[in-house]
Amino acid sequence: MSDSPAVTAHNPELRHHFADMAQQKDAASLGMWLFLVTEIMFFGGMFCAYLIYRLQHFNDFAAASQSLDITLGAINTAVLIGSSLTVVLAVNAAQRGKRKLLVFYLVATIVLGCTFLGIKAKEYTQKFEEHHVPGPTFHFIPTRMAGHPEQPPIDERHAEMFFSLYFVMTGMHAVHMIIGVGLFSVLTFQSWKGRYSAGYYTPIENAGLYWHFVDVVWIYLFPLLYLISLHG
Amino acid sequence: MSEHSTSVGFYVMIFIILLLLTATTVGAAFINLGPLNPVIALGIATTKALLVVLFFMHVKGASEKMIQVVIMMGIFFLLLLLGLALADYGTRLWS
Amino acid sequence: MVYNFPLWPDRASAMAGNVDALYIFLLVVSGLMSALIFTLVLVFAARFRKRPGHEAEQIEGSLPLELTWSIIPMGVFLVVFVWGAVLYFQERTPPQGAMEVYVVAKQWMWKLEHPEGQREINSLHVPVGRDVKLIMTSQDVIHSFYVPAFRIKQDVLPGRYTVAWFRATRPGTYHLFCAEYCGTQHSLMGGEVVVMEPSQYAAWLSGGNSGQPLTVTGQRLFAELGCSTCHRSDTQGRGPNLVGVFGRQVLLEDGRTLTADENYLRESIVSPGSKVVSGFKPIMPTFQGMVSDEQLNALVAYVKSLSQPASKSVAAAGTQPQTQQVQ
Amino acid sequence: MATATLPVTERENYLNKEYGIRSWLFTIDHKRIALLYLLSVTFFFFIGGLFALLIRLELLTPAGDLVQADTYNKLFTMHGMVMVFFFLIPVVPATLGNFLVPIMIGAKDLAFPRINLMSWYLYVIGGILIMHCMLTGGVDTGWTFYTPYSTAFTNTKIIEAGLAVFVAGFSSIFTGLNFIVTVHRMRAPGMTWGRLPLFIWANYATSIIMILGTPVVAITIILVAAERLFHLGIFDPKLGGDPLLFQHLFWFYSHPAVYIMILPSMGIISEIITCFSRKRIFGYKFVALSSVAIAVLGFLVWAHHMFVAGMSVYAALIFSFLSYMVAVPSAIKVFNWTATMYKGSISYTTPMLYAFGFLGLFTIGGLTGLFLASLGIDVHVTDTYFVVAHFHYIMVGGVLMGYLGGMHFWWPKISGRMYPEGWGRLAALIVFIGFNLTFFPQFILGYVGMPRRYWQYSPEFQVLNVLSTAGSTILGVGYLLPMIYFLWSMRYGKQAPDNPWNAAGLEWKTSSPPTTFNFDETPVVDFEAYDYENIKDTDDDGGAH
Ligand code: HEA
Ligand code: HEA
Ligand code: HEC
Ligand code: CUA
Ligand SMILES: [Cu+2]
Repeated sequence: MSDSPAVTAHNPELRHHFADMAQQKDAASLGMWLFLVTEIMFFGGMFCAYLIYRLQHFNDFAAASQSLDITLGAINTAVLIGSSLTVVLAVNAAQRGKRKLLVFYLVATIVLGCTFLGIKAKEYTQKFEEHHVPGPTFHFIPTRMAGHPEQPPIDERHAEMFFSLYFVMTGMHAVHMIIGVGLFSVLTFQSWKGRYSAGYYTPIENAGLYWHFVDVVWIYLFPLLYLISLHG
Repeated sequence: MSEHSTSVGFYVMIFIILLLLTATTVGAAFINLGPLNPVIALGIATTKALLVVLFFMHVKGASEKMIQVVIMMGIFFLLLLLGLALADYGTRLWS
Repeated sequence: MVYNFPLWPDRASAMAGNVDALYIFLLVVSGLMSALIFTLVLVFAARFRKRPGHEAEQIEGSLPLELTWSIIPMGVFLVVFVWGAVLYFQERTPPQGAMEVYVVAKQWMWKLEHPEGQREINSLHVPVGRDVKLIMTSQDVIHSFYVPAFRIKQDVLPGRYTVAWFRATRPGTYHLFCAEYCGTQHSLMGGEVVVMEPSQYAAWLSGGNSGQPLTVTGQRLFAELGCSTCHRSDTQGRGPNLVGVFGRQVLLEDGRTLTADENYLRESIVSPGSKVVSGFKPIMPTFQGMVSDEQLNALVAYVKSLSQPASKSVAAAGTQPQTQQVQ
Repeated sequence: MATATLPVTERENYLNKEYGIRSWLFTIDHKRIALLYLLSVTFFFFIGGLFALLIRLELLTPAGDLVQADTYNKLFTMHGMVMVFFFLIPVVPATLGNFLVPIMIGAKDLAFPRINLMSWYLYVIGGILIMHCMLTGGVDTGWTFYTPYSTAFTNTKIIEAGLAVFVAGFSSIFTGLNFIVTVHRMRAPGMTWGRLPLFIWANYATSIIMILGTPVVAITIILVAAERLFHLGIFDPKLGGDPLLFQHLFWFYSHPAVYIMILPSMGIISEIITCFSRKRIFGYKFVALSSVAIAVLGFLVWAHHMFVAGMSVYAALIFSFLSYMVAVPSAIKVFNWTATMYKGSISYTTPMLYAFGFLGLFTIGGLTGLFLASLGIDVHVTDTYFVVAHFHYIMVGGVLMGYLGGMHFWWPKISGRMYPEGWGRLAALIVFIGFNLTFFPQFILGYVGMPRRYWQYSPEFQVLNVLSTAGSTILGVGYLLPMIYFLWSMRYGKQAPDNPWNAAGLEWKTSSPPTTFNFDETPVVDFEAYDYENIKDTDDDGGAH
């Protein structure tokens, strides 16, 4: 059944209040995009805070930023981009009605998503051990002081603020990843059961959009948090 | 409407470009270019984001205008938030 | 007006009249505008009421009319905007040579300190006719210094200075309110501003339990905290010479220039790394947490006094040699 | 529902199709969800109103003799929070909007009926949280949550209240999203953008604000909670942060939010004035597009709440200027409504009386907004009762009047019954008088210098405060009346015809109450909006005597 051509009029997935499948699909995709716009603004609030504080406390932020692990960050970027690829291939498989391929790519996405989260967890643990987690145990000695004795002393509070923003931003991003992994798990199960076909795969497509969006957020987080302050 | 079975090869190509850009941005970060560093990093990030949005999210080609309007609206209001907030912080020290 | 039933606030500062003038202008404009709209609505409602033999006449709209009632209000708005902005800049720019009172707000009281060292709580005595500049900070949450009779209000923030000023024009006692919600006793965090004839004020000054002038306290702290080891009044110190910094354009290491105001001095002491003066090494230690808000005020007052013409400032004259002594 | 026991018509409609609590709690019919919202929103209105009455009672005397200072602070905080987030923001879109948006554009339902139901559940969860929060101690920060008081000083239930607002916020995001998609994708054949009723335009513009603004306040709440729970330094100056950044982020949402409140009511007014003047709206395009203009420009002015907060004077200039620009589209609307009445055939039904009230009170509220937007004046009147009067004039005098007008206007459609017209007019009059008595004195109080959020005040302010308190009791009666006679009419009211007002608009072309899918067959629209030229009016004013 997965290969049956798109039936518009009597598709069992057609909801009562839509005229046809095309209208239903258009509505769903517009809805998804609007939701992504709300997500832009949601992350936007944090980007705004980060931007302003970085401009205000440039040195402290730079020093704190340099304690992040660029290698792990870069690997994670690659992992996430990879998962975006598997998602788009999953959508492609769904379009072509290839059930097994679809399931395969969905599982691959979940695996990559979990890898990302695993690496993130490792980074968090490192931060925890270095006492870079804001709170009473927070302690920060800039690493570069050794090479550059001329560097201004660091205001620890502002370094702490960098880590506050780091944790909130990557944390909210991770929450979105977790939600995404959950979503894909459900979709994998449903795909396995043969719910999606070339005639109806909107949920896969929309979950894909969501995942790509989360990827885009990371595409900005990575340079902003890890990269742009190396010479600060 | 979206009968756009873009080939698997095409997606893989985009993927490889994205990886290359990631490598570039990491590399560029280690060269001291002064104020250009953030500009380059954000420029590359925006290129990557565009690739994802246009090709992975199928905004190019398949989608209709409305989706593009929606995206532009999101970006516009984000810039508004950043811009007007900066209007305060940027001018606080003038006097 | 009935006693104790005021419909208009006292007008006791130089700004008050100006604010009232704009307010009255706005009252007249909006009065006319509302009158126009209410009359039209009522007249239409009466004249075109539904009755037998009367039928509605369809009218599509009219571009000229739309333009008229967009552009005319816009013009009025522009006038009000410019007028309000001019007032605001007057309200926000303290004149040179004002008497400076340091204000520290905390839940739920106002602590005020006169340049001569008098301290007051919840009341402020000022002479009539003299510009008074308030340099304010808070020890906890946001408060707001509000004297309705002067038409001034300014939020008072923790961690930085905000500034307000007024020139009292009529002797009397006026309300001082806290206008930004600050917790349980917000409504009790008030007091009074007592405006006195200059002679009375002088008497009050000499009468009270006067402490040391702020600048003197500041000078003492300047020595005690070791500031003077780096900041010397010649060019030999490891830090910049602080004589004359206040009010000057400062060139920073990262290329920005800014005017050294109270907030800049404060930040230079609390967080010296964030704005490094060009040509100096960032070696100044932070005094964050080592000085209280009052001590900070004293230090700032002292550094400022170094920039006042010697004749005007009592403290500065006596200071210079002493700074040299420390060297 | 009382109607459940007494079928209104012989025909099947959305009310009598199914019975039982489950048929309501699991319904995905937008009309039933609208009624669920109506119930819950009304509940919160009375909660908020109860707090208001206690506030006014306390302020009867200058001394703080009725309640403790802490209690008073919690009262106005909970009043503001309940009224803003749980009443005024959802009130029109989620009730009348939910009911009418699909019908007015000729759709069977909203685009995402299940998300619509989920919105209501989110609202209810938020409501339960806020009720729990109130019953176990409440919050005392003011509805604005200003830091660092909220993050480091108060020991009341910030997190829980924040969570409540957060959840309710998502409810409104999903409502907005649903509306936008519905308007774009579900219009009946022939229902072009140029033919949309102005109520739809207004809700569409509102939805834009909802989806763009609400997420920002959501993340701001998360940051506040994080700072409070984990001492993440973001806004607290002790931790190196800047409290003004909180204010920027908060007002980035909360200023546009005031347009979330007013725009749908403006939409209602356009419907009522055209109907009872028997006229096409004057300048359809201008009224429609001014809604969108307000929605967009509304995002540019947020920092006019911060003129004395310590921000840059130059930024203050920008924001003051832009505040005046956003007033222009409001002015356009007011003038167009007035012009619509010209040469009309005007009847004084209850909805029309509310529309008159709206025109007058919104104008006064808006004009005093211009005072506040003026930098020089705002320094004196900010955080005084002048501001309190300003926003009550718009929110109670404007939005609430519009809403009540709309409820009367569409009640026959919603319930299938007429409300008693005489009582309706009486209540409208009482509300108008009580309202002015309550809030007009507050303008004077504010300019004389009484700060807001004051538990005790200086004795010379008492006379005006007594007037205000007196007014609020009258106002309370005015609001109770419609409650009573609406309930009464569900059982005893005259049966409503399909189109009691001879009004234009698709909603009047279906039965009263409508069937589950609104129309027996999808309507085809071949007429302009407010086509009163071609609708014959009878001498019968619906239920009017
Ligand atoms: C629905 C709610 C609503 C609406 C629509 C508005 C509309 C406006 N508001 Fe208001 N406002 C609030 C709700 C609202 N406000 C609330 C809740 C607060 C306080 C929050 C808090 O601190 O708790 C507040 C506070 C507030 C402040 C901050 C005060 C302070 O704390 O210092 C300011 C300052 O600029 C302001 C301005 C305006 C302006 C310019 C408009 C304009 O949009 C008004 C436009 C309308 C008109 C102008 C009337 C019609 C026009 C004409 C008839 C034209 C003819 C006129 C002339 C030619 C003069 N408002
Ligand atoms: C939508 C918004 C809305 C609405 C409708 C109202 C309605 C009213 N408000 Fe409120 N108000 C706000 C929003 C609103 N308010 C906000 C945002 C604040 C700022 C809060 C802050 O500072 O943080 C505020 C603050 C505020 C204050 C200032 C408090 C202070 O600063 O110290 C006052 C004082 O008079 C007041 C009064 C009133 C009154 C008398 C009404 C009346 O219109 C209410 C009339 C309604 C009734 C009287 C209910 C009728 C019911 C009964 C009679 C039955 C009794 C109850 C049961 C059966 C359960 N409000
Ligand atoms: C170890 C030396 C040292 C000590 C001790 C020191 N400073 Fe400084 N200070 C500096 C240097 C170096 C600079 C210039 C670089 C900078 O701005 O950080 C400076 C800059 C300043 C400035 C800004 C001056 C300008 O020209 O803009 C002020 C104000 C200041 N210090 C005040 C103080 C005060 C008050 C104290 C004592 C509480 C103090 N300093 C203690 C070394 C010191
Ligand atoms: Cu201090 Cu209110
Ligand atoms: Cu506003």
